[in-house]
Amino acid sequence: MVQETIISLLQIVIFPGFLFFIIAAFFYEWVDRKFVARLQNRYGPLHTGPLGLLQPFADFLKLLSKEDIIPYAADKLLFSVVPIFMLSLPFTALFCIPIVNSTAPISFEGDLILVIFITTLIVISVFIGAWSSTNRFSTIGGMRACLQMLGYEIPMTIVIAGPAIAAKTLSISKIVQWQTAGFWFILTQPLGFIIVAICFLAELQKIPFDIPKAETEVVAGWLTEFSGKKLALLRLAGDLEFVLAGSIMTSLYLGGPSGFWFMPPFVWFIIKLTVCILILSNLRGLFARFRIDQLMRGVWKYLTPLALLQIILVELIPW
Amino acid sequence: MSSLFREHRDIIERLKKEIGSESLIGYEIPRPRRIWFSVRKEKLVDAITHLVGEGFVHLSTITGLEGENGLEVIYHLNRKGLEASLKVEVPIKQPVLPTITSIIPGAILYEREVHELLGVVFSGHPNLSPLILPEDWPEGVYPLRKKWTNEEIKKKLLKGS
Amino acid sequence: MSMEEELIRHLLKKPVTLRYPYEKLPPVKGLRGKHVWDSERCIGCGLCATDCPAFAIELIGKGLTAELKIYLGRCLFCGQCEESCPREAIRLTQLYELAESDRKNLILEFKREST
Amino acid sequence: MSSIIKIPFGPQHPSFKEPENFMFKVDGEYVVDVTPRIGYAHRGIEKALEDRTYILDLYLVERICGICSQAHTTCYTQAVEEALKVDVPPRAKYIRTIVAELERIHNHYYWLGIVAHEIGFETLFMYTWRDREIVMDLLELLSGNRVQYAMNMIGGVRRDITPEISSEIMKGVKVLGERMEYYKKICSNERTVLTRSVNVGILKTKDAISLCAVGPTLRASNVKRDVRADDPYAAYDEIPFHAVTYDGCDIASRIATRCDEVIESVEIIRYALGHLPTGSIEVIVSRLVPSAEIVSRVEAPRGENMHYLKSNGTDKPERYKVRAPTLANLTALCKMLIGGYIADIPVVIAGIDPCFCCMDRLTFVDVNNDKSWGWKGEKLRRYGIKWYKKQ
Repeated sequence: MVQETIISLLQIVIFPGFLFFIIAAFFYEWVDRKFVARLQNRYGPLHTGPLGLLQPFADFLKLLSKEDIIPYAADKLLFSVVPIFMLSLPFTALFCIPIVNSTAPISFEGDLILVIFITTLIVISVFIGAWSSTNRFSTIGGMRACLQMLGYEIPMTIVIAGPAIAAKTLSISKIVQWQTAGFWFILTQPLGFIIVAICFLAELQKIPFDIPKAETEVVAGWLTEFSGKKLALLRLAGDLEFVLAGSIMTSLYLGGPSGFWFMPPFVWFIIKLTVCILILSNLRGLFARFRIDQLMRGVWKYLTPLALLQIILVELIPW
Repeated sequence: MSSLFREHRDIIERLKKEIGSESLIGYEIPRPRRIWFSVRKEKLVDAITHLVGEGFVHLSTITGLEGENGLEVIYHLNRKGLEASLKVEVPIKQPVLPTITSIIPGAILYEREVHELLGVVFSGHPNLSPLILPEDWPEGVYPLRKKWTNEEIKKKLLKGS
Repeated sequence: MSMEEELIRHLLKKPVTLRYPYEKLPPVKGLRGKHVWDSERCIGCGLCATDCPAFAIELIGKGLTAELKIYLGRCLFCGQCEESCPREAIRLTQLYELAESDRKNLILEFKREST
Repeated sequence: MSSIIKIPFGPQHPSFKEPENFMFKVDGEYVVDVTPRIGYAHRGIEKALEDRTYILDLYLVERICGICSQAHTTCYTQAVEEALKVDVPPRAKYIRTIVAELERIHNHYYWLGIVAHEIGFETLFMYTWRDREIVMDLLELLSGNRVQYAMNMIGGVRRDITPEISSEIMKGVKVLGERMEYYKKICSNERTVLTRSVNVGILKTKDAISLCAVGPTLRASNVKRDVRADDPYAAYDEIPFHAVTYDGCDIASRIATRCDEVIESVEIIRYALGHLPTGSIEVIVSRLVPSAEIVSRVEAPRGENMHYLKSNGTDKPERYKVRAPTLANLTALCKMLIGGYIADIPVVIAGIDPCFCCMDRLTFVDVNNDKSWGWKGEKLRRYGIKWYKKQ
């Protein structure tokens, strides 16, 4: 009995748990920066560790050692809680993703809805952080983040419901199991995959939709007042979100840790996750930034109808 | 080349007819595509309106300088490469000139600059507030005047602060 | 029409950035860098000092015993001294790495060998 | 009338490379009025020019602006040569034209990168600035320095173009032309770039003329006025070329105008290198300049550059006035900003390719006396967003 608890404890803390997620977050930030750099014909991080592999970790340590200023007029309590709160959200969501085998550490009927709720909570905490730091830029950034959430949240939720309907279940693990038995949803719902990719770009505030953090207009948006340890935690939370977005895309559309050859499921999961991350990074290097009103118009005029069309298609095509 | 000079001379003749020969103090054509007039202060606005009518729509800039007898303000008008510079003399004690922003809106900034650096007051200018120098620049110090050499200005600034 | 195929094409190409301390471009022939002074040719006329826009050259002494002091901190490397010198006594070489840790090293003192 | 808010677009702002302050009156998302408050980089160059000799002035004039230094020095040396009644050898005129066109290419690549950065297109910014290195290397090869070329001298040019340099320039310029054609295709078809540049920062033809705008900003509003064609200087009267105009009157057409101008400059350089006359490249001139009054005009990459020289027979100018292109475009810029979105302010300001240190040589401040509480940095996005939420 004691053994299982230790193993499950180790599972939570070490392997598919915290340590793995943090390392994955740093690794994928490095992949993202290196890939976009190579797209733009430059090197990207280079000197810290082999091929600059430790650069994200070095940034994290540097920020930890920096002075941590709380603005005088800021709401002290909220200002310090938000980074910790924002860090915990992606962690909980990542536990619902099956990584090692096709059942996740937390898997119950309806964890898909929990994951979507967490993505919304992230934006809410962004707004609280921005509002509590009483800096003009951050309030502007916070407002923009909320506006942007109004835009992409609805199409994303509609489209994510697609695989759930097709697999007749609301648990990510069961969807993955359904796909290992059947086929990947990307084959039957390619439109859904594209829309989810665009919405995750908006959620992660990457280039085409990085209006809350547009440095040429709003300095650093809602991140302006955070510094030192808080900024380190927030950047780590951002990277974890990036991994979370990639893993949701893999588990819902690419069949999670399932592969037909000899390789163990975990390696398959890593390969698919890397592919999704590269897709998101590629999109990041491709577009110019939208204005907030163009984003809203574009999302409501194009994305939401397409999402509805996708759901109708899922209904019509039986399998 | 001579056709070019004839065209320049026609322009001068037309201007002379327009504002009367006694107020067109002098003119000169140093090289192709350059004409220099000097006009009496009172006839400035008529001369400018006439030239704008002739097609000199683009005002390159307004130069202000302190000549031997008083301040000189030169309006550089331009039409398709032909640069007509209109010089007006203003007494140093009472440097007032009518504004031409109503005729050429683009002149609004050049006039404010001449006002600030040289002290020429443009009557009728929408807002003749200082333009380049910092807010705490002492009153009455016009850097481009001969009187205000660098040491003079330094002394004034240090005394003022 | 997006830059997609351009991006992919550059994915495998070697990045353009030159990793400076490790890879260095050979300096161009006509580069205007550190000064070199030829004491035989210099007749101490002081033209270089008067024509220097940044007043970076200081002439010590007169005539054939003149010596030169060049303040690299102020110099624009415009090459006017090389231009105005009637005897080509002062020349700009291609040495462009002039960073110093101590300000005193930024002053080039050209002395004549006291024979 | 909803609340008019006064917002300073602060002197320290990420999208400005130089200190510049615009006071915006904003009605929600729309700009109602803008008053520039400039002069932060004012160095009193005109006063300094008066107490230096002509040779020292050459290098002071060259450093009015980082990018259009060749334009300023060409304008300056032409003025002094005209006063000295000295004729520059034809080979020097051709070399001046070549360096001026290389600098135009350099400026337009730089500008395209800045605009791409303003609208958030990082990749295009990286690519354009990578290709800009080609033209900077060419200039270094030719003049010994990447930015401040010091090619011009009173009475001619300092360095000659040897056959190897000329073939090197031919190769480099060919690549630059092809790359710019590619970027032009991108900027006129890429959807995201178009949404951020079409109908942004409108300057109608009528306003462009009445507010005396200059350069590509004017030519993008369908006014065919280019100093190289109208008032040819250096070797432009012997080199066939046509001024580029577009009628879009917005940022998209300004991008297209500058792209075409680069392609045009490539042709000019090719023609000039092909027909380079032989002969000496400089004439020795006296240091004392006879008294005269000269107006000299040059087409800088940003627009018409005008210098006025009054010499009095000594070796120092009595009065030297410089009017940089950005100064002329400033009133037009204010016109463009009014009525536009707040989110477009950085792009529109970058649209006229402002060189504040050029302009600050003499510039403008409008200190409005009523209570204007100065917010540090720029908070105008906040009001834009609040207005959106109410919408």
